[in-house]
Amino acid sequence: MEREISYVKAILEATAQSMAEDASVYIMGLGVPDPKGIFGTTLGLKEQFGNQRIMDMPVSESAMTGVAIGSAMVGMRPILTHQRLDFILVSLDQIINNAAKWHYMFGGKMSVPIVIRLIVGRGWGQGPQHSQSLQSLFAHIPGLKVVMPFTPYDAKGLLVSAIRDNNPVIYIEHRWLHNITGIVPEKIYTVPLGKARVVKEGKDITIAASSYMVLESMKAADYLGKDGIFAEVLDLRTLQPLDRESIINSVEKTGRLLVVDGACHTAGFAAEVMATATEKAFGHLKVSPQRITYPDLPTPTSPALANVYYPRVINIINAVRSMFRLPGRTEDELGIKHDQPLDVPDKSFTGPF
Amino acid sequence: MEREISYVKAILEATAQSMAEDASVYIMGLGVPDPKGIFGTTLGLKEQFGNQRIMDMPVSESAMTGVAIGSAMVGMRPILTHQRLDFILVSLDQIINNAAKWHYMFGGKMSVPIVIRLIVGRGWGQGPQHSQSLQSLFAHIPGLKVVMPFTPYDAKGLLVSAIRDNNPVIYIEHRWLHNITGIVPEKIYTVPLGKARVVKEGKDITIAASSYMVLESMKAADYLGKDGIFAEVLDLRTLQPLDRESIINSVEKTGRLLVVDGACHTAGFAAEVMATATEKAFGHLKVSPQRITYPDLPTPTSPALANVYYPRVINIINAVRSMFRLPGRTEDELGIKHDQPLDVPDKSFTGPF
Amino acid sequence: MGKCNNVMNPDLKKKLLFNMLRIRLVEEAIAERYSEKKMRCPVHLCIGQEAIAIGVCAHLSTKDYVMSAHRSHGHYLAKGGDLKAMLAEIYGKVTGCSLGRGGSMHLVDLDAGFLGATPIVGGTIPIAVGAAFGSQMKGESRISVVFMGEAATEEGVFSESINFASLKKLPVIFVCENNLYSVYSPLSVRQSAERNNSAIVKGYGIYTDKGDGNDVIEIYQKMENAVGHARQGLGPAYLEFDTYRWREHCGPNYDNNIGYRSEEEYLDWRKRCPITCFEEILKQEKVLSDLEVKETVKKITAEIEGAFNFAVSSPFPPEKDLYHHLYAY
Amino acid sequence: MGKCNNVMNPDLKKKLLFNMLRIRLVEEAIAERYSEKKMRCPVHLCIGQEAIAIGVCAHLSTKDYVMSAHRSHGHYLAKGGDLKAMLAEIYGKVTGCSLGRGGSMHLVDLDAGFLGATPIVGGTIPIAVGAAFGSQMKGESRISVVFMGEAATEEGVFSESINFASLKKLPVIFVCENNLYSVYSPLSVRQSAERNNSAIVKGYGIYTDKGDGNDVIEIYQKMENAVGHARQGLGPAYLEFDTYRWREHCGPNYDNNIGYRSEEEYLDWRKRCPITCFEEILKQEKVLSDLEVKETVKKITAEIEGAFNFAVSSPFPPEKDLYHHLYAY
Ligand SMILES: Cc1ncc(C[n+]2csc(CCOP(=O)(O)OP(=O)(O)O)c2C)c(N)n1
Ligand SMILES: Cc1ncc(C[n+]2csc(CCOP(=O)(O)OP(=O)(O)O)c2C)c(N)n1
Ligand SMILES: [Mg+2]
Ligand SMILES: [Mg+2]
Repeated sequence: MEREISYVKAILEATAQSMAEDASVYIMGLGVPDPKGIFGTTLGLKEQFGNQRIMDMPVSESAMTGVAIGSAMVGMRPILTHQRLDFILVSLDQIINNAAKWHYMFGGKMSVPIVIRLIVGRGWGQGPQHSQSLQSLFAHIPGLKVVMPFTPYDAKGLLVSAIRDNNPVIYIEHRWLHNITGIVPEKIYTVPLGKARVVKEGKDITIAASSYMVLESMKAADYLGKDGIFAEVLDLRTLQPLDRESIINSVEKTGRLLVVDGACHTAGFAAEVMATATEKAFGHLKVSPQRITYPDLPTPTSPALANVYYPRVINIINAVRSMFRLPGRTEDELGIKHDQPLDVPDKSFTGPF
Repeated sequence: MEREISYVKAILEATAQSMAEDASVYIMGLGVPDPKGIFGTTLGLKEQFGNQRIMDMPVSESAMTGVAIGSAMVGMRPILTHQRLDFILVSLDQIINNAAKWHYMFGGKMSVPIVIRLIVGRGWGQGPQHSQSLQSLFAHIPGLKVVMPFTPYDAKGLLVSAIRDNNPVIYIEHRWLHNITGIVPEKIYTVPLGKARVVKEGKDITIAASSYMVLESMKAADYLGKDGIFAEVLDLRTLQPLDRESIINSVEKTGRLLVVDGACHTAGFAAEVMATATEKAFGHLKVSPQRITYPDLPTPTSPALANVYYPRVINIINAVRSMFRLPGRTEDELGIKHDQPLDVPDKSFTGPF
Repeated sequence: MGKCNNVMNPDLKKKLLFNMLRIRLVEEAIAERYSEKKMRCPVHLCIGQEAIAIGVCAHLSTKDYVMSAHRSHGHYLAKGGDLKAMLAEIYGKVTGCSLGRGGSMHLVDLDAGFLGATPIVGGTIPIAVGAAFGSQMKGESRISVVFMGEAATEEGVFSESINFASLKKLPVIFVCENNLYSVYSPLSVRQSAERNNSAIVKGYGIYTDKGDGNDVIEIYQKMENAVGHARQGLGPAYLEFDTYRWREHCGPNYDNNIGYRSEEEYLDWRKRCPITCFEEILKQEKVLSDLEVKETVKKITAEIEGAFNFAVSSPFPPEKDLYHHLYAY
Repeated sequence: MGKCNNVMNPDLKKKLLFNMLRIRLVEEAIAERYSEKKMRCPVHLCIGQEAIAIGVCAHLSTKDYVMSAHRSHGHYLAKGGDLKAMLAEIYGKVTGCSLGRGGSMHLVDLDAGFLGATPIVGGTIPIAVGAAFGSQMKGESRISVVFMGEAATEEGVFSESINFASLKKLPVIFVCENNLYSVYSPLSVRQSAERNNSAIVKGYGIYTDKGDGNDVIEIYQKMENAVGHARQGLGPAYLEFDTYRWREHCGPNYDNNIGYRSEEEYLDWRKRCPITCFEEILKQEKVLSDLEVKETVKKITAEIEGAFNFAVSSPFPPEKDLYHHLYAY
């Protein structure tokens, strides 16, 4: 019952179990059946389900997205993977003009049950074209669903839901979550799309985050707790449809909101969460909602710059502290140590990819 | 001095004058030299500047965007046009991965001075794939500049600035502004990128809008004024870089903010404006900022649905009224008449495109 | 005109003719009524190009899939799409094939195997390939056909789709209607004179053929070969047919006066009308009588009249419909 | 190996050899030091593929433009890119050619006419075409060359770029290095066996040629013809060369053990090493002595050592640099 597995294994298991229960599910993407198996998330599937359902493809993301859509329209349930989110940009026409709109624009006559798995790169010099976080773009397109699981439990449950869902679902993984572990039931199960989750209860401030930023927020909340500030950490999990109710409930309780979004600042998803809270819970706000995001810059490659580019725990702590009119603290003061370089998530990550 | 010309003519004049002053400027796009000349915005240029600089192109938007970028890198200043914003989606990789990042990711060694003109369709059944407003997507990409002129004066001045700017500029026109007229100086002049403008002063509430929505907001402000509510209408003009100062100044003065954005709701640009105001002017806010947007739906074709899809003056009026805790009014009560169908901007617009 | 037509069943020939005629009459009726401003959406009429839709679809059953782009009325009708639902769609009515959300540029009729048409150039090409791929995975024996204008071959997704179809030997047939223009832009500003689509597509290992797009018999025969090829599991085919759009790119009018093409060119092509030329031949062959034509026109006209009445008298979608079908459940 | 090499100037031959050798030694030095974890960015080494960069760039002056993709070290160096700035870039230093913002996948050297390399597959192809186009508009007489892997020909933008280059008869040369794999994916899962890039590209009206990518003389000669063609204003060319990447797709190691390709295949290609084979020939021809090779290796090694020292000892960009160069002024 209390089995712990990695995020990667959780994705693999969700895929395998979904494919076992539904013969119409197939997965395709560059390198899906290769020896690395998309960072391990597709390893062994080929042996279990064969080359037809576990397939590589030409480096033609645009057409292959259309192929996925067309096959979904006639009854298949494709999972399309991209090893970096950045590669999806060549196929946005198919996603935005077709996948997202097909059901609506043809009056509900057809549906497009596809899952597109995107991996956000970070660290080890992934640089400007291999580490973009464009969740806000997808969340702005009506007809798409957008999920960003943080725990292995959710990685599995949300992927199963995404595969069973009759709509195009953008499923965004963060490379730095791949190796984290957590309790994951062995049986197939679902986590509903469109529901946020309070991952840590608190009464003083709501920290709303998604994906890898939830981890950073939880660490920050721990430190804050030591100083008597009890933060509630809300894992958004799904950006579209957004669980506005959970945001509002939490903010009504705490009266404060910090949004931590792993993406560039302007017109990022953090703004949506802030707007939702002010629109609906204005009377409960004790101070101005704030956000922590990446700067409005492409991701630089050099670790010297990337380390400044990405906000970290200390930035979250100090943003919260300033909302309580408390002076900023340093990492040293708080005893925050970095036992490995800032451009890797853990020791297992040694590049180059 | 007081010459009035249309928005279309203003664009045409800005283009012609920029081409006359700088031999490196050229314009390309589907139909640029054709008899319709991009709704008249390129008519006569071919005769003046020749086929080389006024050029048609293959229906290959992705490569042609790359071609524009490459030519800009070696000293040209291309203007690329798309008759509908929706067509740009096939070329987003070139815009996001290359044009936006080139200067930054190569350490400032090269620049990409291109202008991409996009026309937002509306009305006469343009439907789901011919009337998208995706300004929020572009505004989220660091390295791009995004302008949305409302007046003919700004259409000319901002286009001249965009052409002279050394960065990729997304210049978004709204089809329903093409025929409006206004005072436009004959000489070449610039309107600076990155500056909003108060188009109507007021003390009670700030209505921040862009492009066609400024027109709707001004009409609403007129009606509101009759009932003693004096709205300040702020034309954002540039979304990226955003003139946050003007937003904050106005909100500090009025204490209220309604954002009117012609785009879908979730993660739309309205959220950014709201977030900016609450972040920086929270203490001045008397009520919760609100927004008017399109619903999170693809644009339907049938006028019966499109007429409900697009918010109009009465919606703005009532949103403001509710912020003053005043009851809603009907169009009839206010004497708002529609002397032509709601799916056309004026009598000159008779479809089909 | 196709040489082998003597050996063809006269009933089939008449069917081809009358089906072309039906498309023509529908399109002309739309053109005529467009100025009433009740059809409030862009329309791309296929008058002059009817033979391709008919010659191609003659080989397909309702089980087979067809997709198209912006100029799709003919393809929809040739595949057996419901005329009433199409006209109601153009009128923006709730009885339209897409419940009024799509208009002329978004036709669909699943019962007829018409999987959809959308106006982003090239957009449906990979989707049709995907339908063929899904169908192949499911072990079905359907053919998928995608119609496109020649400009769609300039979009990169066309080449990508051709490559994948060839790789998987998919039963998909790409039908290109080369009408020389993309909106008002002639081929000369978009493709070099040396470009040869057949050679390009053959380079991907795909069966290709091309012919006269105004000769329904030639089209019928070339499609017969292509379909045979695909049904035997030998893979995709690419067919390109030369033809000409008579009216303006978008809308009901003629536009030879505005300068992008000449009246002579238009008249030249008009002389080669796919319908009247074929009608002449059938009459010469004594397969067809004036009376038959007259009666058929009458029948079709009545059908069209009825369909327009249906469309015009149908209700608009109610306001609350706006919010339906964002997501599938 | 190229038949006509007897007629070629021996100094030129040696230059070609030594230039290949220099790339090889640089790449091997990177591979060797990569495990120190100081080069903290993905690297795509071109060991085994050096001949193409050298044979092609031998015909270009600094005025001509070159662009490339993820596997660009060889192209950058062959075009005359600054070695120090490249290594500093890989080390993330402010003295790097992109000030440290780009790393191995974003090289540039404007003085050398190397306009840039980026890792989105196919991404730089239209940009190189655009550089040629801009250059043509300005009345200059430069050639633009874009290097790409064979997988890039699967991206739609490749076909679109070829079409436009042909339409405008641009002086651009597309050089495809076909090393059989895209990451770990063999050609067989990406292209049908019947696919023939030369035929495809010829179908667009473009001059094409192909050859042995491990034979620098053959490459040199084929490029000579292509460049001549382009410089005469006859338009673009597409050259495809077969070759093989020796090490893993990304990173410093060998990976023939992981299962996507066989050790035999690798050894077979290794036997055809573009450098040692050519060295053998030159020695047989008595054009080259062991001593010369030894001395050259020594010289190059010293240069590389110096460049690494430069890179390692250079400072990282200061924090505030992060905010520079978002916009150009
Ligand atoms: C991606 C994209 N670019 C541009 C357009 C505008 N457009 C609509 S129809 C059309 C012409 C297409 O020509 P062709 O494919 O030859 O079809 P035809 O109209 O001649 O039947 C164009 C360019 C579009 N709809 N989609
Ligand atoms: C659009 C896009 N899709 C996928 C990738 C991932 N990717 C990086 S290198 C590469 C292989 C490309 O193969 P090829 O062009 O043959 O070059 P090679 O690595 O063999 O030199 C791929 C698929 C990418 N960078 N960009
Ligand atoms: Mg055409
Ligand atoms: Mg390769």
